[in-house]
Amino acid sequence: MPEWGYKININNQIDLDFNDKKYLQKLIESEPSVKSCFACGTCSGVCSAGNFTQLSLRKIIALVSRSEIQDLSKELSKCMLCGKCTLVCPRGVNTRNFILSARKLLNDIEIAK
Amino acid sequence: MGKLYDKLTQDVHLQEGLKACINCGTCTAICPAAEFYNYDPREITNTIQLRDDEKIEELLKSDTIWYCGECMSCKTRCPRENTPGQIIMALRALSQELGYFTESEKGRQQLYIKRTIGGWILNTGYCLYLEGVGTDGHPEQGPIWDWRQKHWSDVMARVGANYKGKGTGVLRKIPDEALKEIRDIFEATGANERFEKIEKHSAKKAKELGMKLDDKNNNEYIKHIFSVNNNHHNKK
Amino acid sequence: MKFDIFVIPFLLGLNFLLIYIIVRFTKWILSLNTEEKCKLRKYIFSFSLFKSLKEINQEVLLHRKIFKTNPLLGYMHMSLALGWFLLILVGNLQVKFFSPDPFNPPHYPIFLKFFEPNPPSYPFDKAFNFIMDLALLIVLSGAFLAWIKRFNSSLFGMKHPTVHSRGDKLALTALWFIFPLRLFAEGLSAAIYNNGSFLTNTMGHFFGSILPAEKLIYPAWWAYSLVLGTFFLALPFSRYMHIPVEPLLIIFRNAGITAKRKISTFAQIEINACSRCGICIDKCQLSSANNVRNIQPSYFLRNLRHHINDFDVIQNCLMCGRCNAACPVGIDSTEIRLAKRIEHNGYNPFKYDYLPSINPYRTDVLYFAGCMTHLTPSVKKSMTEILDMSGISWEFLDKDGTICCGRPLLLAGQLESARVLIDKNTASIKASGSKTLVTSCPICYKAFKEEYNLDIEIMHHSQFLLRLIEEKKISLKKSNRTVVYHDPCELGRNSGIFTEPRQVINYSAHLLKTDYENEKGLCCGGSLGNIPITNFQRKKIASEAIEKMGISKAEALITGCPLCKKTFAEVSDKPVMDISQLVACNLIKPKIEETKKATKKVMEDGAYSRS
Amino acid sequence: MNSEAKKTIWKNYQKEIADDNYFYLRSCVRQNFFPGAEPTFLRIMKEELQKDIYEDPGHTTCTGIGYHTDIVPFETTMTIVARQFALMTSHGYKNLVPSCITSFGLYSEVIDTWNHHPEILKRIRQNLKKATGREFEIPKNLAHSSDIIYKFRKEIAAKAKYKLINSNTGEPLKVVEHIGCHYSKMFPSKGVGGAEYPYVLVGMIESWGGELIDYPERRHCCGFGFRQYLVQANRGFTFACTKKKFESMEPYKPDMIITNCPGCPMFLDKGQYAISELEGKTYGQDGMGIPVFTFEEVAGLIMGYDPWDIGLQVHQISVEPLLNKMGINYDPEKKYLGINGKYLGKPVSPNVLKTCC
Amino acid sequence: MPKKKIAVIGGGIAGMEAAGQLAAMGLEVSLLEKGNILGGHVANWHHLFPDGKLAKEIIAQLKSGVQDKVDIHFGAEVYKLQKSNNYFTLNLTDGQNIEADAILVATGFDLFDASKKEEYGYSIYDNVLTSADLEEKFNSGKVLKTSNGAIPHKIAFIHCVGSRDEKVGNTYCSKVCCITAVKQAIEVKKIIPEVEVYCFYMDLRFFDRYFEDTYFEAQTKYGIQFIRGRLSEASEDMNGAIILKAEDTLIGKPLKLTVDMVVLMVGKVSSTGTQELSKRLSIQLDEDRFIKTLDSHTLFNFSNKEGIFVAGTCTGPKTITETIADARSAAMQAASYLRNNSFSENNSK
Repeated sequence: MPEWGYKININNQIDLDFNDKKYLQKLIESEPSVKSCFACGTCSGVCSAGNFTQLSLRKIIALVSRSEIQDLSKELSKCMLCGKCTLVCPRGVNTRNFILSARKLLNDIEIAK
Repeated sequence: MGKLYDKLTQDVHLQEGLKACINCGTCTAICPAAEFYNYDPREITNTIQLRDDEKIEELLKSDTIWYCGECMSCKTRCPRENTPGQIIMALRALSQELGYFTESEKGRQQLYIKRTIGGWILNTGYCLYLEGVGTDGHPEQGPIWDWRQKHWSDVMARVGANYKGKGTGVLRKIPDEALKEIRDIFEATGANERFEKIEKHSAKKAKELGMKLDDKNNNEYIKHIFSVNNNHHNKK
Repeated sequence: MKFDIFVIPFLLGLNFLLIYIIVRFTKWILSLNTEEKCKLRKYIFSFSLFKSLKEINQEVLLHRKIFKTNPLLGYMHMSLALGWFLLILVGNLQVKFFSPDPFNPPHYPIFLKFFEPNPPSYPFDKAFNFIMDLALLIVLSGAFLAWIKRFNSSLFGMKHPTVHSRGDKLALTALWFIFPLRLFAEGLSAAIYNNGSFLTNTMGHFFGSILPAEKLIYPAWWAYSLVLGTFFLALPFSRYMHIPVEPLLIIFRNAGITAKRKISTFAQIEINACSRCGICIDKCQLSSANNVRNIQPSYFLRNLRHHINDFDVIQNCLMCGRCNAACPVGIDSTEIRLAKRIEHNGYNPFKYDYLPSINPYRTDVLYFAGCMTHLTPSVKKSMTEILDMSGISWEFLDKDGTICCGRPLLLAGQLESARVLIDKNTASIKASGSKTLVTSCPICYKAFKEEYNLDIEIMHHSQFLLRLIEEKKISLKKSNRTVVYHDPCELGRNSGIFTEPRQVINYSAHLLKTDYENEKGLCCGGSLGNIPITNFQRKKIASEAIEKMGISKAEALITGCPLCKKTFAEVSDKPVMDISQLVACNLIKPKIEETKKATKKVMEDGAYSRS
Repeated sequence: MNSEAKKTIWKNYQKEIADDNYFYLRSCVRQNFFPGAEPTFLRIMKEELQKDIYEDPGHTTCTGIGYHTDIVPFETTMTIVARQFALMTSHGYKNLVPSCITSFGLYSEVIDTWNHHPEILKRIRQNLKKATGREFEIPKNLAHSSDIIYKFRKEIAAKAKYKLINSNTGEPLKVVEHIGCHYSKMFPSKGVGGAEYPYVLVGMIESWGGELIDYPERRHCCGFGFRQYLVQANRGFTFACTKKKFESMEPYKPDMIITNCPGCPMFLDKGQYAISELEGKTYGQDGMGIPVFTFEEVAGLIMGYDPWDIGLQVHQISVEPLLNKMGINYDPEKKYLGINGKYLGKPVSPNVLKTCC
Repeated sequence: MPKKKIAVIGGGIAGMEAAGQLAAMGLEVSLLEKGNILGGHVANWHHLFPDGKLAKEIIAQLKSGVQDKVDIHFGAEVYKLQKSNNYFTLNLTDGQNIEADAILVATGFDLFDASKKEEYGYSIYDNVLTSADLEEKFNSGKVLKTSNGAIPHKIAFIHCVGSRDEKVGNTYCSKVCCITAVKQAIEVKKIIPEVEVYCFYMDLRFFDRYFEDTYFEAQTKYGIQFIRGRLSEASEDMNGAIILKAEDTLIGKPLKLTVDMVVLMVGKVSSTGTQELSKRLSIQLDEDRFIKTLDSHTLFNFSNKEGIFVAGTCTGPKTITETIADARSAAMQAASYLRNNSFSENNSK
């Protein structure tokens, strides 16, 4: 039997039927204003960290609202919490509290593992 | 507006493939490559539309443009009559033209394809000619393929093929004059030129990587590009 | 005979209290780390100990601080503390005078009038009785005020007094009754034996005229002893623990022991030293602007004392420090809050390995705009213009993007992560070899001052601008524009920089006074210290501050913090300017070609490009 | 699901298919993997339908796979295509019938490009003339060989010996159809029934007695993706696609799969083996696979041709259970015989996937 | 001087409003409606954005403007027009002839035929509805249920169906679908509070007053999820649930979602009525098949033919408010024209 040399690829697709929504619920409880994000991207535009690396809070919020939390903690760990995004958000989302809660949540999940 | 972009626009595939993208994502939604690779045809289309040469060069040197399977499902759905699949063809053509394809793992595979498919076309007139191509390189062809390889001509004859025969029929010998015409066309229309480019740039890359490469297909470099996979191409 | 059964409650209470305090204090002293211990030892055997004694006298007995802020309240506290102190002190002296034997039981002076109803005359007996009555009167006046305050605190200028727990209420009630009962008992005794002075006698005869004194006197002594006992028993578990702890706090503090970044012994002492007087509640703008009244030190510290970790309370604070400034006991509750946040949020630090190492040109003066300044290009623009005009050699450290100073992370409790950024910046600042670091952001300034150890001069731009003016590097024309200056929390109260900004303003405009200068400065609401606060609440704080400062009289509001500027600008109908803007627009420009040169450099720096 | 509504859509996509005089172009993939399929097709065309269908020994690959692996420039491919057209023209034919879906799509694309860019057509004519001295006409009618079978499905049904019916129960067989992506996804109007609900195979299934199974991933690519299969390192993609399709059709318990593309049946057939080896999963009854057929093979079967004449022995998934269901009489013994009854020996049986006999 | 006559073609809200206004201005108005009820599409709607007012209330209001003031012809279609010096004669299919000094065309729009988006499976998959179907269900007053009688747990609204889509030949935006989707999503949430609602959009176009607030409320109060990606393909699973494939373009990944019910926000297309009539009155259509106006800033009520005025959605998608306003201005233009006001001549030159 020759070596096959490959494995069947995993699906990259966001599967909303499969994703567990409970984390999203938790985050919404800890920072309800995140519900009003309309993905304008102002936060990503102004981001201090974004100056030096790929970091988009807009995208992070999108990922969370699809309950796509895998390797999100890596993304979140890039944030310096400087708070510029909070100041510019046209929908008054309390981004810092969102980030902090998300970090905490993901940290707890990792600990749980 | 940049030089690379201008080069792309000369390619009829781009003219046919890119009208004006509204970033709606219908292409990515049903793109098999987007499902199983870190790949987003919409983003690529948009990148080209932005005419940002820096980003385009990045693309030409990346694995990204080599993920597409050219099933062209994207063409069916686009509300603006774009065809990301054709945009990819233009990018791949340019990447080979400029020798950028050797900068990425997936791009380097072009040499293997050129040597096999390209070789068959020029030597046999068929783009596949599989006698002797065993399950060592194609395990998924399974035990039945081993059986067929073992009894290739017998099975061909049994099911009414005219294997290597004169005249018409399945896998007949294609007459030399026909083959000559094919080669002349290849010479006249730039295929040979592309073949040479693929060889030349691959040789350069093989040297760079310190790998052996000769005109056989069982050398280090060919084996490498045929099998290597850094596993960063899709979600773990 | 010097004993009667009714003193037992008093004795029980007293002994329990003394034992409790001794045990507690020794525990605390033992729990100090070696460094702190030797600090304390050094201090106790030094003259500066007397400073502490003076302070104890001023704060614990006379309540100087409260007097300053609120005389009536001050008097109330003083009368209770001083009066009671006198009763004890004089009572004991008195006993010394007429009873020969050297040892008297502790209850003897307290219930002297019971044991010695009609003593043989002794030196100064009249005087003693008089002083004792006077002291009693003082205490009673305090107690009386305390009653009134309970029922109508607004008379004492307190909008929102602390809502007390049951334990506190019990102790409080006990306290209320102690002195009226003493008066009652001694009064009755005076009614029978005519042994009182101006107060006890008069009151006594009044009681006697309406009550059967003989029948009531013994139960009265019982009652007096009981409430005393009760109060002593309740004290350690109530706010009144602050009475014994405050002197200890003062000594520790003066010995240079602090609560930096963790709930240390000192923090424990501070927590116990809070009297829940509630002064902090009215000072807190979350209370005044948003009716949030469960997070102020009064409650926050009570939580900690009862080991309640309410994270929302810990998080929901502007960290503006107005409570600290007002605290009569001088508790630094923000530091304690920070420690709690670190406990909660200080999990595995982040790497920030994506950050580049910035190597600026070597230069004398290094300018660090800071994240927030990049959001207010006008500040950035003014500073580059001024610095270029001044002709000094300077470099814009974070021109192409800021590595955050780390304070926002620290305020959120992510201390270790903050360190990473601190090291990053330290490296590039050191690389510049500059002698002076100038920043436009008070948040960064405080961070540079307290979290970094850069052995170079660190200045807020207001300080540096003043220097440029005084060294005639730049010259300003004084406009007749009237302005109001707002002290940013991080710059003023939290870093002690009050005068320089005002001096700079005086060079270029007319500065109007407000009721909220210096220490009293208001928070703009933009604070990075408060994490859960909503946008709406921030706006309310900002508008309230604007209104209180009375901007209407002025033509512009000047501040020294880009964050304050941005926050105020959203709600102010008057222009809000950074001090650097004010300077920039009053610069006396040198001759054209020089200006050209200067501006040209600015252009090359691309300083305008992101403006 | 309302199939009546589908019919109205099908009505909008009735392409014209010539009814005789075809110029036939073979498929490289089909010849290599299903060598019995094209002979079967021609046998039906000539013997059963008495059609004139001509093949020129000099026709070659259309370079489709080279083109879609991007080693062959469009210019070259167009000229090679032009040469195929020239052969047709030289024999006086106007109706082109490729056996390969990639070719079919490619011819459609080339013709479409020429319509949009006459200057390219002009240049290609020159290229061809210069290189081969040949001249050509664009086919009047372009139809895939499955279109032809579709056109004559009723005639075939009339002559058929068997139906797509379970002979034991009388129930119609549950048939899944798989259309090659390049059949109508690029040019919906060029395919019978369009891109979303292609009718070309459905028509055969219906008129041959089967019952169509529509399943969520019906439209998904088989996974070939040209370079994605050809290079070993990329095959994880190929079989991920195949797996997705089977996972999606599994609950419907289909009896068979019918395809019109030469490549897809190979991937659906061998793919089931690959998945069974890599992940231990099989999709057919009792550990076997779901048999996969080319439309020619199915047509041949119902005409009553010998399964081994039409080449079903080269399938990895055993076809016998289905043959039995259909009540076809055949000789299992003859499966592994070469010409004049020479026994060739049995293939090894796979580790997981069950094969029969 | 005899009363001037004007014929208003189309009994939708534009026609009714215009007719009412013209009558009020003392003209002799005949209102021609090919159907047998007034109100056009609005008559089929339940609640209206942005304030949830009942459609029937609006119709009642407009009716009061025309009842007994205007001569209304039901089942009346124009099949021929004659013009002799500024005087029109309209031959109706019911044999009558109408004479008029001017004509006001208010023939409205048709809803896009969703089955043209084959990949969405409308009319093929039982649980794929259009926005109009949903309004019908609202009107019926019955509980919202799937084809197999279950209460839906997940519902998806698909924006831009038949709008902004070259494949179906409509390149324009239909204007009202975004806000309608949000309106209906909220209504569904009100009926079934525990239902998960998703909106698939390309851009959200909340251009008008109160629209953005409705959107904000949908997000914050009703927790409706907005996914930026155009639906690419819908397929039915064994249980009749619909599997949706789109890209979440804010993330850049394909997305799969199975829902119990899909609502297609069908766009507005030029009505067949409009297109037929344009031939008969020989007035010009634009590329989008809506009637071409003399210009789009000031002369938007003038057809290319003198004496023929246009109002409402026959000149392109409009909200109800815009339609009413347009109808009023058309009535005013027509009236001033009939008073031999040279306004129209000058401008139409």
